[in-house]
Amino acid sequence: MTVESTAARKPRSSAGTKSAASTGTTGTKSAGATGRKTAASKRTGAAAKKSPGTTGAGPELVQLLTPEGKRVKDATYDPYVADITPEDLRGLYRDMVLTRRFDAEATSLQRQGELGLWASLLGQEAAQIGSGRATREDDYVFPTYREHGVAWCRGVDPTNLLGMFRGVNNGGWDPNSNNFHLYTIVIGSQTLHATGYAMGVAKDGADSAVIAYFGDGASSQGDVAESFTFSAVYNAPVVFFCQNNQWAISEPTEKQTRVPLYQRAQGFGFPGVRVDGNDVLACLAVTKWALERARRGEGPTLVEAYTYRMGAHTTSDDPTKYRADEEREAWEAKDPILRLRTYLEASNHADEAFFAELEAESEALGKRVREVVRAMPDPDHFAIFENVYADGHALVDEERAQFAAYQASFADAGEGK
Amino acid sequence: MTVESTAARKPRSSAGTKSAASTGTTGTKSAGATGRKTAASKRTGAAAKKSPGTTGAGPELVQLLTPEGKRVKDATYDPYVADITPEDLRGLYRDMVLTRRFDAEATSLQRQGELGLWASLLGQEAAQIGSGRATREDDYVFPTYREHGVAWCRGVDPTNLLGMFRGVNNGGWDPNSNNFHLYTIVIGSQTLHATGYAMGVAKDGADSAVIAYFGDGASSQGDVAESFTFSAVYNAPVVFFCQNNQWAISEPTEKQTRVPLYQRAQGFGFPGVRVDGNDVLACLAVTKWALERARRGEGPTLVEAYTYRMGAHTTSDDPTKYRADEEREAWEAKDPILRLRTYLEASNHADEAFFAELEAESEALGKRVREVVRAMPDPDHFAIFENVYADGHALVDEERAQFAAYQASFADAGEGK
Amino acid sequence: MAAEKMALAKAINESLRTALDADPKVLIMGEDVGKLGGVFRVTDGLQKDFGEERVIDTPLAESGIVGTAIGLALRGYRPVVEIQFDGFVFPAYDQIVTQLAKMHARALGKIKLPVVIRIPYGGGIGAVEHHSESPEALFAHVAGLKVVSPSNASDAYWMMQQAIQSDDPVIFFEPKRRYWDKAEVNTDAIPGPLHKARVVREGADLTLAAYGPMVKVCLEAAAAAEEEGKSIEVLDLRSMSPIDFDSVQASVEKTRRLVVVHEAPVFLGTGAEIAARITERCFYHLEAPVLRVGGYHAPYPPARLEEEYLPGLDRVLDAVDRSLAY
Amino acid sequence: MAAEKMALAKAINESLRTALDADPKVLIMGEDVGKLGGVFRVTDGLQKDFGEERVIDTPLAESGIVGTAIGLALRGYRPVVEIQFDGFVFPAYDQIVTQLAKMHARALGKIKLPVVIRIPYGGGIGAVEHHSESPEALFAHVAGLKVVSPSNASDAYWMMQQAIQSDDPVIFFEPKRRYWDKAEVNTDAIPGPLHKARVVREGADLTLAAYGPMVKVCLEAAAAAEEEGKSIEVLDLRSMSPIDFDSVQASVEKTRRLVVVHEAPVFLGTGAEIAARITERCFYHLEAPVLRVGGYHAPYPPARLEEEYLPGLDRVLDAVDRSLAY
Ligand SMILES: Cc1ncc(C[n+]2csc(CCOP(=O)(O)OP(=O)(O)O)c2C)c(N)n1
Ligand SMILES: Cc1ncc(C[n+]2csc(CCOP(=O)(O)OP(=O)(O)O)c2C)c(N)n1
Ligand SMILES: [Mg+2]
Ligand SMILES: [Mg+2]
Repeated sequence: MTVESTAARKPRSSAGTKSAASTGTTGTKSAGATGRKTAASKRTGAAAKKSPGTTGAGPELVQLLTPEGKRVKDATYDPYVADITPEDLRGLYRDMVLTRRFDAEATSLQRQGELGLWASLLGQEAAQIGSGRATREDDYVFPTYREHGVAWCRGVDPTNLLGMFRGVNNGGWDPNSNNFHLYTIVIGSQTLHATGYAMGVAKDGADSAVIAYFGDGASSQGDVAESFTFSAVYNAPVVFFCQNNQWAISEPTEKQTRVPLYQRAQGFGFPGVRVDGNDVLACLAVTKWALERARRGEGPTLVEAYTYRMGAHTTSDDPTKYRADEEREAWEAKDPILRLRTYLEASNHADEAFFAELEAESEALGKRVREVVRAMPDPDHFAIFENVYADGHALVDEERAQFAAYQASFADAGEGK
Repeated sequence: MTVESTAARKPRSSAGTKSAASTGTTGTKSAGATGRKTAASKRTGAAAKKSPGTTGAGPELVQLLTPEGKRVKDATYDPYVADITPEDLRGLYRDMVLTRRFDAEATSLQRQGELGLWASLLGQEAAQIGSGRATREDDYVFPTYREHGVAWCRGVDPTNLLGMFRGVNNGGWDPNSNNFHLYTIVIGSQTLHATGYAMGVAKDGADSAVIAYFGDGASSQGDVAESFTFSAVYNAPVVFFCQNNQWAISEPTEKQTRVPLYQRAQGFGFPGVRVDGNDVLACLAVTKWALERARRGEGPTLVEAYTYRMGAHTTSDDPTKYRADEEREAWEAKDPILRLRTYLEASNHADEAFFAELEAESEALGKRVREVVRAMPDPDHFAIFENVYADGHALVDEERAQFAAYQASFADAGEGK
Repeated sequence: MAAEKMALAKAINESLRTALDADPKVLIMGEDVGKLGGVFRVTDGLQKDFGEERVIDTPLAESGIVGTAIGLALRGYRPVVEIQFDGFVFPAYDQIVTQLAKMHARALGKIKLPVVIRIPYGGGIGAVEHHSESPEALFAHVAGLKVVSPSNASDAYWMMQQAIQSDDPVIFFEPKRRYWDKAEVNTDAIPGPLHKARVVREGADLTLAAYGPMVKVCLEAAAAAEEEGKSIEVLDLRSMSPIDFDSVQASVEKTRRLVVVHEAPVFLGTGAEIAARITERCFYHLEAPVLRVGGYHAPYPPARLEEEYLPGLDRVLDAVDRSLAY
Repeated sequence: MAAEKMALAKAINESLRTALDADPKVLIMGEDVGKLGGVFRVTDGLQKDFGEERVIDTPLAESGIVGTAIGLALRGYRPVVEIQFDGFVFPAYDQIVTQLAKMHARALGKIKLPVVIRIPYGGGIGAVEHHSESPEALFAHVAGLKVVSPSNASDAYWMMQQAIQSDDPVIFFEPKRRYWDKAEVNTDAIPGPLHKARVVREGADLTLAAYGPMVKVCLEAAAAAEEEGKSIEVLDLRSMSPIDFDSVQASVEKTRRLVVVHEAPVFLGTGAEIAARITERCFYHLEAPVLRVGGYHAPYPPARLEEEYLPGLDRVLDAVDRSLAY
């Protein structure tokens, strides 16, 4: 059943709106009376199209590893992982496990009061590690606030990601040291930064590519559409990587679109593809393909990674208010880590020792994260006034001085006693 | 030649950017050195698509009357004009002629200093009359600032349109008396108002439809994309009518999109169709089709009327700065009025008397417009403070009183002397 | 219901419920306002009781939310829009400033725009960036909008009723850190005018003027000052557009000293206008310049610094002392 | 080039040309800035000379323009963005306020955002709606932005040079009705600091402070007042963020009276902040309250009313008289 057809069948009635034209001050004329039917009322029109639904994994889903861990062939995308070694595969597995471990640690640190908030990526490890590992060192990444796995691939120290969630800074790492931009909270806005950056890459004559992450909810923002327009018109080397994790806080994807999101790209003149976001191999292959299109000067691509947010939106969220446990359970069967593990084991690419070692590494990572976070100092009070401007500003100077005097007055008062 | 392929072939070089990483403070690493080629570098990807160009009239253009005035068949859209009578055709012709006459009068009134500005619709008469005549009385229209022909179809007194161009008001007619909203200048914003209005129509259970006009330039605005999303998700009975007149002031459509605009709709889950915007019959048929889809609860449609702005953007604009005369000449051969006249004459649907009478009516209209405009009084000074709020506002009251006192001080001073 | 003690968030919920019940044209729109009941649960249970056609989960696009609300208002509806947090209103700013605010005037009064935009605002809840801002001055400067903020549950209930009944667009700033503060709400009371300030504590030596979350801080400061023998009057402004200057003037003519307190940055904050206008109105009454306590000219800082950034008891008392020292 | 008389628009054009020549990272972006040279011809000829890669006609989407300019700045470019008219900056407001203004602080200084946003602003040209507004307060209130406006061709040239060289985002308001006013521009001069006010006429009895288009009106008012024996000092503020309060204070300590003039609405306009702060700084010097002359709390009116709406000679003189009457 397609969403479009459901929508089309929806009757024009208004639950709770008892009287159509009762109290409004403007424009409420009862127009129905003048309606007339035309000869062609059953026609749906030449340009109308049948679309696959937004909810299921239709035939359009690129998959290289089934949920059961079976490797399946794909003539288009296999070449992008043709040279992958067992070591590479173990590397991807390790990335996912460590990312999940880090994420779990952050969640528990939030519960312990060490972080004010955490946005878990649980369930999205394959989408992030697959795409993140597809990037080249000189590529540039523009994340949302949930790309902990991508940050990992870029070599960002995971503890750097915790500052803003602890409330000691608003990001604060150097985006240029790993070509990984700051987390961006205002939904969709980073897609334009990525596009502009990519325009700059093209101007420089470099063959780097840029990748912008965003969510299914973000796809509705005007900024995202504008980034599609700009990147298409300037043929910018940018990959739009949409993690459709089925939910924007409490709203299912149907509240954002009635056709699959990857199709959005076509109308802007560039390709879109939907990939199984819980299949790390497929995410790697499709993202490589898209990044290489960008490098070759073929412009933007939209990749929709079809995945699932296994946890709450953030630690402040309570998903029991809006979704059923069964949904989560169904997705657990498609777990990205389990899937690769099954494949590794079945193909003898990893032995017990590997898994045991990883387990130990994982614990060590958790421990380190815990320790670093607990030791993270509160910022100096004067940090309020730092970096507001690069070249200084008289008002900031004035207020900093007033603040200093005010602070000093407490010291004086204390001394006085 | 497709625009996409042109863009894709564009080399990554930067005219005028002599040194790629010289003076920038951030992020300018010379990345080219780390580039590597992949095995699949010739691949263009499964999802890449061939698109018709944006510039020409491709096979996708719906046309019922050729530029030479020949009636051609179209199985899909003929039914929507099947019952059209010779009188109807003469009516459409009359609408176009009178609209053009009104427009010319306004242009000359601007030259005479009676208007501050005028935005001419010259060349777009068929798109506006065809679509305008497709609307039903209870439908609602959200125009840009150029829909003088649509206003005409809605029964708005054309002199009402001149107030804002004369500078005596910012619109000011009652949108609800003809279901024709005020002209909107902030590009694209009215598409959301139309969508919201249509959501309301659906809530009321009415079978009216809503039509939102916008331009090729406007298609880039985030608001337009958001209106596509909202209308699709709520299945709102709205028709998006884009007059692609090839120019957004000085920018050709290629600066807004690299594929035809009607294709934009698909990615949002509703149909898009391109119609010959200089063919009044085709515009009538296609718009009727789209409005009836809306009435039947099938949701939004995008209609791209492929037309041409024969004149300047506004009377302030100087198109010789950016476009060649030949382009205009080529489009003159497709003139919407001439085309229908040829057809009317060839099929003996109109005689000399009709044309002569129309000529006289036309002159009378011009005269009336001239007289009304010249007699239009300047607004009362206190109008500044009127209608800022519906329920009043203390600050407005205070400032109005101060203004009155200040005005009175001149009178006093005058009396004193 | 009559009189009942309830939290500020609950009072707004009740007020919305009352409005939905009373007028079929009232709609609730926003991100997550449906099943979830909003991230602060202000719309909790409303979709369940009034259905998806009246309590509408929207796509994630603020310009779209406000833009379609305008269209719904043109059709005769009365949308109450939720913006999830203060820092996320800006994508809708164009629709608010160029369309919502001006359309009534553009139509020479022939159409009305009864749209309420609810914005949980202000800091003090330890949130991440964009979740703690106070952008009210950016709306109050714009003609065509009305801007209000309740400081307590009772006002929250009644001001929301009045905002929804208003035929003008109202930007309704909700002091999010006071959502859980309880107060008596009498739903049978007859409320005063929406834009009138209220003396919430009488005093003789100095006037503290505030609104929204800072009223409580000012009341605490006044209580502390009393122990030092200073008699402080506290004025809850309630409305930032229009501002009830008459009430401020009356108070200042009595106390001769004024300190304005808000969380928003001082520079071009509402306190600037109050200082300018009251100085003009009370030039010969003022014993001290109008002082202002507010945020600094800096982005809202990370949570661990917000206590330093936000006006608190000590900073208010410091300004009181400075004023009294003149 | 050295010293030459030129129109303000031409001075900006020359300044952009100089910057494009000097630094390959400088880009010009906006709607119609290429072949057309902008609707006011401020970028005339630049695309012809520097190519489409440096002088970029953008899609019609202001948020996209500013958002991609931010990305280009992150890549090391220095974009100079044109917003076609004041009233069309609002679709970009979110990118300006939540991203451009805050990104340097968000990164703890590790990245810089050298983006200039040029906005032709103000009224007096008989235009239709949205083409005559003065929204500078809506930017000056926001930390992280610098906001300036030249009043004459020479400042236009030099302030644009300095704005482009600044590593901070600068909102550059161009007084569109002065575009055709000519003045001497010496391109070899050494300019003063970007954010410093300048005394453009000395006087003893009262200070008129203004910026952009209103400086000329104030100078005319001062000349008219002189004939009545009043000695008026005129201060060209030049910068609205930061405001050079030291210079205003110095002038007011001398004249003891201040009137601030701008086209923007008075309510929460920059004059409010100046009045509040100068009253605090000069409480014992002021003989009269700081008075303000500006637009009303109403949408910018249709052209045939703008003369009544805008501060003109008579309204400024009226305020001067009122101040002197204290
Ligand atoms: C402009 C804006 N509006 C609202 C929000 C509040 N908000 C934060 S996350 C979120 C949902 C995002 O959903 P999606 O894009 O699917 O990303 P996900 O969180 O699922 O990864 C919302 C509404 C915001 N951050 N920015
Ligand atoms: C938000 C906004 N930005 C810029 C402008 C200035 N402007 C007025 S018309 C126009 C071009 C519009 O082109 P298009 O949408 O194709 O409509 P057309 O004028 O061709 O009918 C521009 C840039 C505006 N009115 N609104
Ligand atoms: Mg999501
Ligand atoms: Mg156009």
